[in-house]
Amino acid sequence: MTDKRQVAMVIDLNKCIGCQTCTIACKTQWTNREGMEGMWWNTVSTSPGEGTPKGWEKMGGGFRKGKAQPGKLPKQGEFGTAWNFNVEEALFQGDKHDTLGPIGGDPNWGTNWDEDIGGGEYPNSFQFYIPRICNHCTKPACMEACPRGAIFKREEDGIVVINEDHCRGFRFCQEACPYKEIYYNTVTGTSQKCIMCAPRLEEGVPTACSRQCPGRVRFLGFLDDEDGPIHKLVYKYKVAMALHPEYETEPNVFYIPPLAPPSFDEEGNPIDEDRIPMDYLDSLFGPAVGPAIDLLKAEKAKKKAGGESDLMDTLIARNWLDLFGPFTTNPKDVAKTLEERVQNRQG
Amino acid sequence: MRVQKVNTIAEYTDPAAPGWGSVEVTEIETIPAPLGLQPTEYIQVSWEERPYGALEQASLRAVHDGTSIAIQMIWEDPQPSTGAGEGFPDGAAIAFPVHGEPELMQMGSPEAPMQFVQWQASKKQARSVLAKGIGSTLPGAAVGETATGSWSGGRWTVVFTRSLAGEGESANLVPGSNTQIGIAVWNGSNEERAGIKAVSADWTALALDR
Amino acid sequence: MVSNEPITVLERSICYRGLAEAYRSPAGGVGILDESWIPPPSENAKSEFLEAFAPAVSTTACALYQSAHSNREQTSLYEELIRWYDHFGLQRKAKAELPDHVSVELEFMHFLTYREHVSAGDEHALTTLRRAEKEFLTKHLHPFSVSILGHSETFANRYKYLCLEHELFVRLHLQDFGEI
Amino acid sequence: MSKGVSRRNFLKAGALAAASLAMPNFLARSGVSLTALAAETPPDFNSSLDVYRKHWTWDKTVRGTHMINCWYQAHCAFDVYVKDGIVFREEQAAEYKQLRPELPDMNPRGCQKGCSFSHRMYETNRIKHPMRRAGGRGSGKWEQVSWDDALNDIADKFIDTIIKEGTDRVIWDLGPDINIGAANAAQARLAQLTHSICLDSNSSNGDGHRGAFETFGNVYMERSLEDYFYSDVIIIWGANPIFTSIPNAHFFTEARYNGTDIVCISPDYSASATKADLWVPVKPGTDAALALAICWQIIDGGHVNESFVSEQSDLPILIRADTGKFLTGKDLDGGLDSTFYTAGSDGKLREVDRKSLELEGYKADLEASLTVKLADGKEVPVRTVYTLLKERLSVYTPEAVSEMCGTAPKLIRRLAKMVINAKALSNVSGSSMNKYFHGNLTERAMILIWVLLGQMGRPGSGYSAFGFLANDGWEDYVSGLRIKDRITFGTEIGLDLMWDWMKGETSESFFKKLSTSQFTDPGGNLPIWTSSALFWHVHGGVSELAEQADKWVPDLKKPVKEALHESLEKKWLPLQPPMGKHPRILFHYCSNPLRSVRGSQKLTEVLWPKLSLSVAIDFRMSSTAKQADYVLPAAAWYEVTDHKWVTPLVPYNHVTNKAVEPLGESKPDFWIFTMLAKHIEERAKSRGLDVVESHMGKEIRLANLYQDMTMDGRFGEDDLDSAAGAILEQSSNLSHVSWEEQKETGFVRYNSLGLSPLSIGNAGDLKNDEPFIPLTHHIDGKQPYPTQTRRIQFYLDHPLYLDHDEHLPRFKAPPSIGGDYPLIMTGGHTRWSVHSVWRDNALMQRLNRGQPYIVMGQEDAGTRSIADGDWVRCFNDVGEFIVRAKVITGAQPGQTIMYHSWENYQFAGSGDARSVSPSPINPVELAGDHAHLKIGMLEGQPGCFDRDTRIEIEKLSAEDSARLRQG
Repeated sequence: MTDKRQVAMVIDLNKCIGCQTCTIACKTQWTNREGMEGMWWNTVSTSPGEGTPKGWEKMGGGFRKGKAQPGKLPKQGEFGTAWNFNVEEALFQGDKHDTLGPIGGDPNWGTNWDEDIGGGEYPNSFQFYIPRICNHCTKPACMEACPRGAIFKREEDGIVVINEDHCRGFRFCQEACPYKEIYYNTVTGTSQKCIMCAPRLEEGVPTACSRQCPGRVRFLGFLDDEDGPIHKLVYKYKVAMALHPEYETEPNVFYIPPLAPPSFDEEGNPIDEDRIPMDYLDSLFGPAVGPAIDLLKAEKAKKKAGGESDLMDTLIARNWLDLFGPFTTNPKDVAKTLEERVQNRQG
Repeated sequence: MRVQKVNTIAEYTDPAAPGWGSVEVTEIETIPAPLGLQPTEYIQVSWEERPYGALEQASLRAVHDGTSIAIQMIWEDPQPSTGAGEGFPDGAAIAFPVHGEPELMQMGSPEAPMQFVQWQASKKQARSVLAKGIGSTLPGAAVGETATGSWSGGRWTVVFTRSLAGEGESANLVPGSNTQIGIAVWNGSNEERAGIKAVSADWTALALDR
Repeated sequence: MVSNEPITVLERSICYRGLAEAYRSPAGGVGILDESWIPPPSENAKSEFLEAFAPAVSTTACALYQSAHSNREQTSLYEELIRWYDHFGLQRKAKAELPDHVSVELEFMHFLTYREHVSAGDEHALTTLRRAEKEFLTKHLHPFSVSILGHSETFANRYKYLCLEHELFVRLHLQDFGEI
Repeated sequence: MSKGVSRRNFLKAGALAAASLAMPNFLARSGVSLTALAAETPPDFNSSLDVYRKHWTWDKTVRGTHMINCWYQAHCAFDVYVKDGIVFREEQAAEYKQLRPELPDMNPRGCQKGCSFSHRMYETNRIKHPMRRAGGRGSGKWEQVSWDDALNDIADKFIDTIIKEGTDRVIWDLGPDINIGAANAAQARLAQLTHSICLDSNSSNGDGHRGAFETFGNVYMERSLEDYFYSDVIIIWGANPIFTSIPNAHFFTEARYNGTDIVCISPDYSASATKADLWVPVKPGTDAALALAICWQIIDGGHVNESFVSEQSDLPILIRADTGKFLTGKDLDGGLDSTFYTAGSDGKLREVDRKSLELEGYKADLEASLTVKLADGKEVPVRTVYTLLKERLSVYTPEAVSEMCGTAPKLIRRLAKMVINAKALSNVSGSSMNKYFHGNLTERAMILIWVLLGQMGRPGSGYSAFGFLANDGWEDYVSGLRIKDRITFGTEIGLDLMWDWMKGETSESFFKKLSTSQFTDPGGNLPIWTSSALFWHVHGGVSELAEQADKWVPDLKKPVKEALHESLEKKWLPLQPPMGKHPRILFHYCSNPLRSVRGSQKLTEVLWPKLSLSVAIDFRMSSTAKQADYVLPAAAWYEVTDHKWVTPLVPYNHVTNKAVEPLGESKPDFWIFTMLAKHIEERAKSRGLDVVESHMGKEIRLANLYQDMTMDGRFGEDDLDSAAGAILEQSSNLSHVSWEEQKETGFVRYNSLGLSPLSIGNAGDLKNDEPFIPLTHHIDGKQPYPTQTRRIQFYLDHPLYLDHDEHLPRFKAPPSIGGDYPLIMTGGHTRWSVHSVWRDNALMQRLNRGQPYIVMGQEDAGTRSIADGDWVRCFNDVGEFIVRAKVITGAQPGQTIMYHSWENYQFAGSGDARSVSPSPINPVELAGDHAHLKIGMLEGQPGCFDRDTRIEIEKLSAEDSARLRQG
């Protein structure tokens, strides 16, 4: 019996630059087949903002005091439709005034519509980027909602996978997931979601979103690997914490909360009042976020004074491969073929 | 409910076939499938305050020609949903016991399974499904099942056909003998799917002419 | 030859070959397809071909790439088609036309139907090949042909008939499958 | 037997006889014949899902990169995944070595654009066949033509133009994406063999770093990314690296964790400001005031590094009180006017050593003030540059400066304290400063901070301006590989340069002269360059937009047009073809001027009518290609083998390998230029032409053009690979690794700066296993700077600078370019494209808003009742355009941001973002007859300015927006 292990990820919001390379890496790896045009299994949004799908934090799902909570079914438009463009007319056949733009008129929402809008007021506005993928929760609301048992959590790495042969497209899972990380494929009539790059992990290759991140933002590894960075950041230093722990699904993607430059008083002089309101961060990460930020600031000050800091050196990760725990293989060196498509073969 | 003998069911496969006019109608009452029986807590919790399965009854007619049976089912549905894109399709199903005394509300049991033929507005082919209890539906044995539906004037008319005899774990229908029939209807525009549906409270006796 | 028994598998395969050649170049398909079906090319065959199928040249032209007729991204459509050809042991040549060009998809059907012809008697092979033909026609070639036909209505040259007969031929083949 | 399909005469009689497999596009993967494959039992198949059983499979991976000018964030090694001749995915190679344990490595590099290039490569706007316009220019009607027809027609027009009007009527509009590899070596060879003119696009892009040029006599100074880790204060100033240096950004976020203070100075709370430890808001275009306030805190607080400034800068050098000019040997004793003086505390004069900065213990009196007797007997008081500077800076107190730039006095003092106490101070440089009219004054003031503190030439300490690092074999290849070693290179150019060489000039100043000579008379078989900004202003009519410049720029001494003509007449700035001689043929190569030039609406109105031929060479349709007569399909970057220049930030030569065949009939650029030479030779022979004289009297051998182009057949049109290899074998800084191995790994670190005029200015020891620090040859090696005083020079005694009171750094408020309107249209490079290459890519657009938008703050939107997403009209006295509004919290009141590089055809209606930017020439940039203020490669040319543009924005009613969007 393989002992139960959990692959986890830590995403450092102080290093994320919102460039969406993770989003494109995932798109070109997985969601480029029929019916998946509008799917982004990895997204990056600017907080504060509506995020994607639009207003997902108000769409319910997850658990309260152990009890399942009803959720709203997100629409394709709320995820952001995949606009097509009138390239043929505008570039090759157009008369002078054929403007190249989305077919179907002016869009008013898109996957990254509120990029860089932020919150608060100048000069004390605030914003940070937050990447999201399926959290492969320890208590997955999607798995418990599916009447056909078509979703299962793999023993060897805790990855939550939909078996598309069993899925009838009921989408109770899409409603029940409090993070709204599940998409519906209108062509195959099945629900589809992030599979934590299981075929890559099985070959020792990091996930596309973590390996291709130019900001070196994502730590990847097993939660129980004590000398790995994830265990240290989550349990020892407690600077990596779950997003919306109150949803009670015990997500396995953790976030290092964002620091920010000082805000200003009336005359424009810097004061040491949090530019990012602490109550806003509490609403995202819970009460643990305050002490985490204090620790980050203290450790940075230690380094500035010339001292040592294991926490800072871990977050810096001077040797890039230290980010990825046991997954350090370059995909090009993997066998020329990755066998089964995970979705419909397991279980 | 009586299944009239005819020489061939070929003329009855079209929902609007004139032949149906002279076939005896049986009304089968339907009630919302009980919330308590929904297989997962999430479904129960999210449909607690939401009305579903509001259909009161459906009218059925049935004929058989010794080799296969055709069943016409008509029910009220002001808003047809073909389930295009993200929508949920309207649907209907006709169930028969395979063997033993399957409890209709429990969708049968391992010892007493039941088989049903399902029609969905979003698909052309019908589906044969075997159920051995709630949440345990598996693809059923092929019984040459077909289903064609058409909507007009606020009503769906669907004609199911299947062979009388079925190999493997499928419900056998024998001319001249009695069996039972149960129905289910999904209203797509109310996002009804899986266990959220209108069902006949219990089996209705079904007598096949010789 | 005009007669009314049904078309043989081999004839169907050679028709696919003729259609593929007709879409490949102005003088294509001449040796195989009957004139009553598609009139022979006139002297300015090249400009007729460009007039019909080069969007950069005329506003009424119809692109011969499936990606221009579907909102699928090119790279994902190429990948899927390459997997189809790969599944049946075929590999693209270095200087081959793109995998979603109508002549390449017709050529693939020419190959599958030819394989069906040489597999006569092997029931398992026949059902597998027919199932693959049906799925490839349903998912790719037939909707693509219907879209080409739609564009070709405004054609003023001989290619109007090619698109008409091509769609009819593919539709008849699809109807032939009934239930397998 | 299938039923249903009745036999119709599909087939011709007898067609069945030839009933065999005919498959031109396929072969059997297993290598057997197709008929054999058909006979095998087929694999089982039940649904198309089976096709996906093997999800991720590929035949091969090839090392590739993207041959585009990502500049500060350039370049990244990729693995390109190929299956069946199609590229369907790429992923970063991420195999860069860590230099030292305490320094982060460079991995993985790459960005969202590079990771989706295979998607861009196959998009519908890809050009697959040579096309000729079939309607009027810009009508969008095209006809497909063969390569032969296109090249013959172009060759004929090329020859007609040379014979009738001269070789300087053929113009190569070279965009920022030229690779200084084999591709553009072929273009450069063709240009120098035909003496046609290459446009230096740096000036019209506004990337000239004028302030650094005026101060160092050279713009090239950039460190390697690892060196930032030794800074304890990094100032992000005039840049937004979180948007535009995606693969580099982790060095800054990791340095922040390492205890370094990151300071971001920008008008808006930008993406880079969110990663800073201190954000310093400042009014757009007023950064000079802030910099000078810091300088005053340094001087006033007694923090000046006196030994550094005395040794390295002109601060101790004496200025005549009467003329405001340097005291020269000529003044004192009829000697040279290039001899300058400092004075010791004993009042005795000392000549400034022109050959070395070494002072051997001599201590100049920074505040010397004495009277000297000139050769003509006049008694003249002289004072040091430092004294004059001190008086000038005393007004820049925090309180006074707060009025100018809006930054609070306490914040200015805190920033100054941080800068003064820094052990190793560095800056992240971008190129937005020199897109402001007075950008040169801003940069001179910023540099003054670093020089006053002596923060230069040490680990983590130094000022970064313009980054450029290129192989130095390119010039050799372009000139026909006849120049083996560097010294004989001198003799090729001309004796006066040799004499300088003998006189102990540094190699840097030698190559500065060489780079200037390429704008006047290159000789030595090198291409002739001319400043693109001058070209667009004079021949393109852009200068007409600046007629009312004197209304916008208060202290102009004469109308801009007049100053421009004076500079051309006095030959301060060379322009080819000269004013009055119309250009006839324009080749657009790696460039998109109709989209990028400020005031580009003038080009189609004034320049295009003069042209007999406009040829665009590109892999995609663009705003410029739409107006061309011919569009020639260039192969994309995974379809060619070549290499590309980088910057010292990432000092690795990057190589792209041909992964797949070029799509359709597209061809590598190398092929296109070599074939054009062949067609010109053939057409010349058939027209009985042999030798023609260029506008400079050089023999143009049209009848042997192809022979010369290919160096007697050694590098024919299909020899791109060996040509690229030959360039590296000639390079002193890249020949330490074989070309075969470089193609294999895809990247190799430079082992020295090399002698290219484009890199030598970095003046440091670049080693392939050490971080790189620029300017150490001056700081440690005591080599003189290539300036008038051979020092870092803050005093410019050129008449233009004295007339405009810019002889010393000062603050000038940003002029209201475009008219007196309340909002300032700042801008910046976008996260979503490098130049315009990805701007209309569907994947990038879906992660953006799909349409152009202008960013504005909540307050300005509120007062104009504009909501996020509304259609608005942006206008001033020069033009207008319509666009959607994006209302954000971080923009400063009064500031709008029009991010860069939307294509013209993406704008609704007729205008686009360039229509409101007249970009008048700054008169001081017209200087050219000065010891170091003269034109050179990528420097010393007038810039382009759009960030001071003033506009008003009004909400469009529904009917207006419908009407205007028809245009």
